Amino acid sequence: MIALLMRDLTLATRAGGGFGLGLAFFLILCTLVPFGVGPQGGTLALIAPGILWVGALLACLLSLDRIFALDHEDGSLDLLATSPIPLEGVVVLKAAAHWLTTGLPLVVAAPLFGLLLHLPAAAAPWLILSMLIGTPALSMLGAFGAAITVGLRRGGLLLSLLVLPLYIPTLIFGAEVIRRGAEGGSTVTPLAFLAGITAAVLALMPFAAAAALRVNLR
Amino acid sequence: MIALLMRDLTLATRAGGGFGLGLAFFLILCTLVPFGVGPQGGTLALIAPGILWVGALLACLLSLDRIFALDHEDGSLDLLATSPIPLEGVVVLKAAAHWLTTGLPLVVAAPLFGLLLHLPAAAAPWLILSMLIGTPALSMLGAFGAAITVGLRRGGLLLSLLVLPLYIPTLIFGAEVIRRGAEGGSTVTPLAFLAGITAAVLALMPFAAAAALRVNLR
Amino acid sequence: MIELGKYAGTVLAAYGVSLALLVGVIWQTLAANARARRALEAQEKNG
Amino acid sequence: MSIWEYANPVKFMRTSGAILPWAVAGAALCTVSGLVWGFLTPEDYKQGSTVKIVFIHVPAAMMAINIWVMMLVASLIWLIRRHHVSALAAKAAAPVGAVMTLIALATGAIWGQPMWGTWWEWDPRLTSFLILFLFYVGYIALWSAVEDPDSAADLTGWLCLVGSVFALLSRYAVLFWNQGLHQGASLSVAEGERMSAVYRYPLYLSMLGFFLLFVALLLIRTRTEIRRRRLAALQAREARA
Amino acid sequence: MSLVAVRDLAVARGGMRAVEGVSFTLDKGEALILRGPNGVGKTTLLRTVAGLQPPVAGEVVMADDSVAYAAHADGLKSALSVTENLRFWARVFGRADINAAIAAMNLGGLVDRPAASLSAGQKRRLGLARLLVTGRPLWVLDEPTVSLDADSVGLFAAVVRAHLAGGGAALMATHIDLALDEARVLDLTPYRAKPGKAETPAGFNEAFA
Amino acid sequence: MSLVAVRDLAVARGGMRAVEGVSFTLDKGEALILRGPNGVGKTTLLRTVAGLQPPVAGEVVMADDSVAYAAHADGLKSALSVTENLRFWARVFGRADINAAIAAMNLGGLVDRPAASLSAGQKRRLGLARLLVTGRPLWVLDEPTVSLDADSVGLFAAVVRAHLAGGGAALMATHIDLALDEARVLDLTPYRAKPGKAETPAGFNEAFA
Ligand code: HEM
Ligand SMILES: Nc1ncnc2c1ncn2[C@@H]1O[C@H](COP(=O)(O)OP(=O)(O)OP(=O)(O)O)[C@@H](O)[C@H]1O
Ligand SMILES: Nc1ncnc2c1ncn2[C@@H]1O[C@H](COP(=O)(O)OP(=O)(O)OP(=O)(O)O)[C@@H](O)[C@H]1O
Ligand SMILES: [Mg+2]
Ligand SMILES: [Mg+2]
Repeated sequence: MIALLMRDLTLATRAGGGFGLGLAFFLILCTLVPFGVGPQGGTLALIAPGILWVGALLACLLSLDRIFALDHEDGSLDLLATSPIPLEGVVVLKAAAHWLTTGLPLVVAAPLFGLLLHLPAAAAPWLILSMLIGTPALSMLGAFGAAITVGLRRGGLLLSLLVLPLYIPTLIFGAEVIRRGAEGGSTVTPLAFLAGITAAVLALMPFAAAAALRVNLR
Repeated sequence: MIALLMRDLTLATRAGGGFGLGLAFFLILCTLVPFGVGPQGGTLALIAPGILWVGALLACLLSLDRIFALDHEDGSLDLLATSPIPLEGVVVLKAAAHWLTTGLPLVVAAPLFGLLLHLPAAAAPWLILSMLIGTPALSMLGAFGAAITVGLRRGGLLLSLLVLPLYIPTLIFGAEVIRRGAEGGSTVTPLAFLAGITAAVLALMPFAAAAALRVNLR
Repeated sequence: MIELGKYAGTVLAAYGVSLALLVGVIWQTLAANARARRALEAQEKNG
Repeated sequence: MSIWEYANPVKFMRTSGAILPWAVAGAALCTVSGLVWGFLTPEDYKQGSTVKIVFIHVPAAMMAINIWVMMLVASLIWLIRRHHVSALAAKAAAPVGAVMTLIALATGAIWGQPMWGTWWEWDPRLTSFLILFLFYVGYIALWSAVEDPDSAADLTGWLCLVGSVFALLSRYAVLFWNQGLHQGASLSVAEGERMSAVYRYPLYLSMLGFFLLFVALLLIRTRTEIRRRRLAALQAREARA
Repeated sequence: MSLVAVRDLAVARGGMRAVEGVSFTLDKGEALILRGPNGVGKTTLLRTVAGLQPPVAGEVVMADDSVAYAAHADGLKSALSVTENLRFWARVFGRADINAAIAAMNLGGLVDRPAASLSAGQKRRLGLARLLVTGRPLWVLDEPTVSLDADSVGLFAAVVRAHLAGGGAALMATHIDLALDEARVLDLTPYRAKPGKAETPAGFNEAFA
Repeated sequence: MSLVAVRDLAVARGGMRAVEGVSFTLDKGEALILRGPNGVGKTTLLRTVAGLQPPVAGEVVMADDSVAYAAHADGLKSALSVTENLRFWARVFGRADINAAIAAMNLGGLVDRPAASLSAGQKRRLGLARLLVTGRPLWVLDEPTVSLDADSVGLFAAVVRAHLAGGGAALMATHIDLALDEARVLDLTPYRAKPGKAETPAGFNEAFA
């Protein structure tokens, strides 16, 4: 099983694998927003938690189609489905690889981008913590969306449409953690919800995603 | 030539053609931002022009890969390249079809989404005007990006990285028009820049895009 | 004519938009049904 | 007769054909009379004539939710028992549900302008309807994007399942995020605060009307889907022969 | 005991039965070539035997984990080297040794080349090596020689023959002649599904036709 | 005068010459079949003749607008009907009449069907009809019969023969036998490019080799 994870990580870091593209997109988005919103530090600081989370969502989103589509096209998915690894396991491993190559770099880089948006320093640890807890759910939900759309040519926009609404609870609690953290309030409740959602998603979605994959392999 | 435009429009409106997906994505984005930023009307009104423009950019962006990729995959592009229509004409027509199916609906729907973000009523006409003038440039620049990435499998994220920086001037002046319009200031300068960019892009990019297509057809 | 008071615009707009949307789905439903019925009949006649 | 037998397309066509005229007549009668009666009710002392909007707003809002629940049930029947008409009924219901959601949103927004002084407020009730609308749009888009009907039925079924959970989850998240302006459900509130009978009876009538309207539309649309599938099936058989 | 026994199998594609009533068994060392015109259902049958889609009727009896499936797409990553590609599939299938496969396919000189830089014939050899590292006895191959030249086809036949000699079995679909004379041939044309109501429809197209 | 004259042509793929020194002419009514092992450069040569990529050396002489190119992909949109597909291509090529093509390909009963619902053979016929509506005299076809069954191959040969009889010409690459006996065959193997410095490198791989 570990072989699959390692291969996906290797592929992502090879030329053309797209490692770092998500980060670059995140960066562009964080620079676009001040252009659109105007450079006033006060406004930016106010909206920074939201923009950072929305940016992470979108950066995640745009790399989702790589989760299964490449393996579908070159036939790897057929072979993986006939391999000893259960399809649910394949889903989990692919989501994990996606998180390691997209989610984790975002978590690490987010405080830096927070600086661009004048995020108060007090909020930075909460930013990292909330993204660390929340982004795995993004990858797993994304894997479900990718499994549903794997057979479609050019399903990118549809994928966004299906996945973004599923991201809403994570987004709400994630941004709330940062906001309360910045104000020095109690972050226990939103953090607990965030962790609960991630745990439930990680426990249940592999089955839904594997079911969708089976339909699309048919 | 008109045949190509008509076919693209027909295809977009048929089942699976993706018409309206861009609009739905725009709507989702306008919903996500308040979740991240918080529901206060005042903050939202402040950032609304920027968010609306960034949303339009992204909605455009995510539908770009349809411009050439489908025709490339099914061989239509090869045949179009050997047809009597010059490749520059093909680019213009495809960009026009993209604008009609993605940009124009965004322009029409933008005031409605402005309501969601508490955009002041005074700004609505400026919103429409700036998007009407600016979005054709988005489609044309997008066609250039799509031409560059047409041969790549799953080039979605790369496409975003190439195209978004090209969108920055349009974004800046577009958002500025709305902001000044909302405050009752003079919008002449940013409008002139916006129109100038669009005119220049429409005049020059077809050649660049056609050159990129020729390379990718090789 | 009944009196709507100062909110006439609001009430009429609400009814207008809603009825337009309802008529929209109803019309679309009937049109699609008629089209499907015709296409099916043509096919069953030829095939 | 078990309800499963309705899944047999031929039987469904026959039974639905028999029910349809009654559903159409009932829908027309109740909707029109409910709305007209509602339109003729006297002004509310607080809300003025805008109270008349409730006769569209509430039935539409109610149906918006109920239709999604019906789609969930139909999807489950398809996923578990594989009754084809069930999947088609879920598909047929979605656009009606989306329109009902739109009506609730539009009337609410128009109503909000005089009452709250704003077209749109990020109130939990309103926001969760917006989210419900997004789920409808995604569901419809997925149906139209997948060419193979068997895959489309399965995939949309799973999406409906997952979407239902997340629509509910979003509702609680939104409540946590923002307390709102919208009034609670008054039909169920204690006797003293109940909506006066002047408004209650026309409201019941138009709720029944909207429900019957949905039934009628659902039957017609399901019949359309069945015809389309039959046409495609005949063509597919010919192509293969 | 036979490696695989297919009994009265009906398979569906696009919501309709393609072929029905197909039965055969494959023992160690046997090969079966499926033939039939375009669209008769060869690909569908192979995918069903490989377990990628459920049968509509009938059954496929075999030991767990005995199939290795291959279609045109080879499951090779062009960014990875020959060794990396093979080692990955070997580990997925729970095996460690790839040297035997490399030697058998005469890939020794290419081990560090990225798959992208291989010629079509070399790619095909790598694809066959991938089948070897699965260690699975039953090969299910869909048009394995499409757009290969005569030399590559000969190479392919030799590999299949070696697999059979080693106690494996192979089930393939192809339009062209493979020069595998020991293989039995099953023409699917007579098994084409008859239109007509079946009690459990295979999908929408049958339920509504 | 000949429809196309190819003189001393060298073509490149992946930054390296594939074949060089190829010359031939095609007159009205002539067909030429390119053969050669995988990767020799058939596809590349065809795309160069069709004008999709520039030659490295030599020249392709023909009248403007005389080529219709077709590879495996047919350029058909599955969401459009048979008529819509054909009419589109006819209008792009500045022609109006599609009835002749429909009649020639025996597509009359299918005009309103979406292309998605056609069988493989019917799709192929539609693809050939698309060649007809271009009105171009020179057909350049890359492996036009890949994974087609014998019947469809026969149909294809008949259409090409009719095109030749009508004053057209055809240039094709294929591995299998097309039963087009009147066609000349050109094996590209002897023209394989020799490694060695050419004065103008074909691309990075040659410039730095
Ligand atoms: C777009 C915005 C709105 C949405 C999505 C919305 C949604 C709903 C829903 C779902 C219900 C049904 C409640 C139930 O019976 O459980 C409802 C009821 C109601 N809404 Fe709204 N609403 C919106 C805006 C408004 C506005 C602006 C007003 C007026 C100020 C309003 C007044 C009412 C009233 C009076 C009821 C009846 C409550 C009852 O008796 O059940 N709504 N709305
Ligand atoms: N995506 C699809 N949707 C609907 N029907 C399909 C699809 N793909 C194939 N079919 C139909 O399923 C049947 C069986 O197809 P299958 O691919 O198994 O045939 P095959 O024998 O492998 O043909 P070929 O020789 O062309 O590879 C055919 O009649 C075909 O028309
Ligand atoms: N994308 C590519 N990048 C680099 N080199 C390539 C690429 N595609 C093909 N080549 C190389 O170019 C040469 C010519 O390929 P071409 O496709 O023209 O051969 P072909 O004769 O059509 O082969 P086939 O019979 O397999 O279709 C081959 O040596 C091949 O390795
Ligand atoms: Mg096949
Ligand atoms: Mg070739």
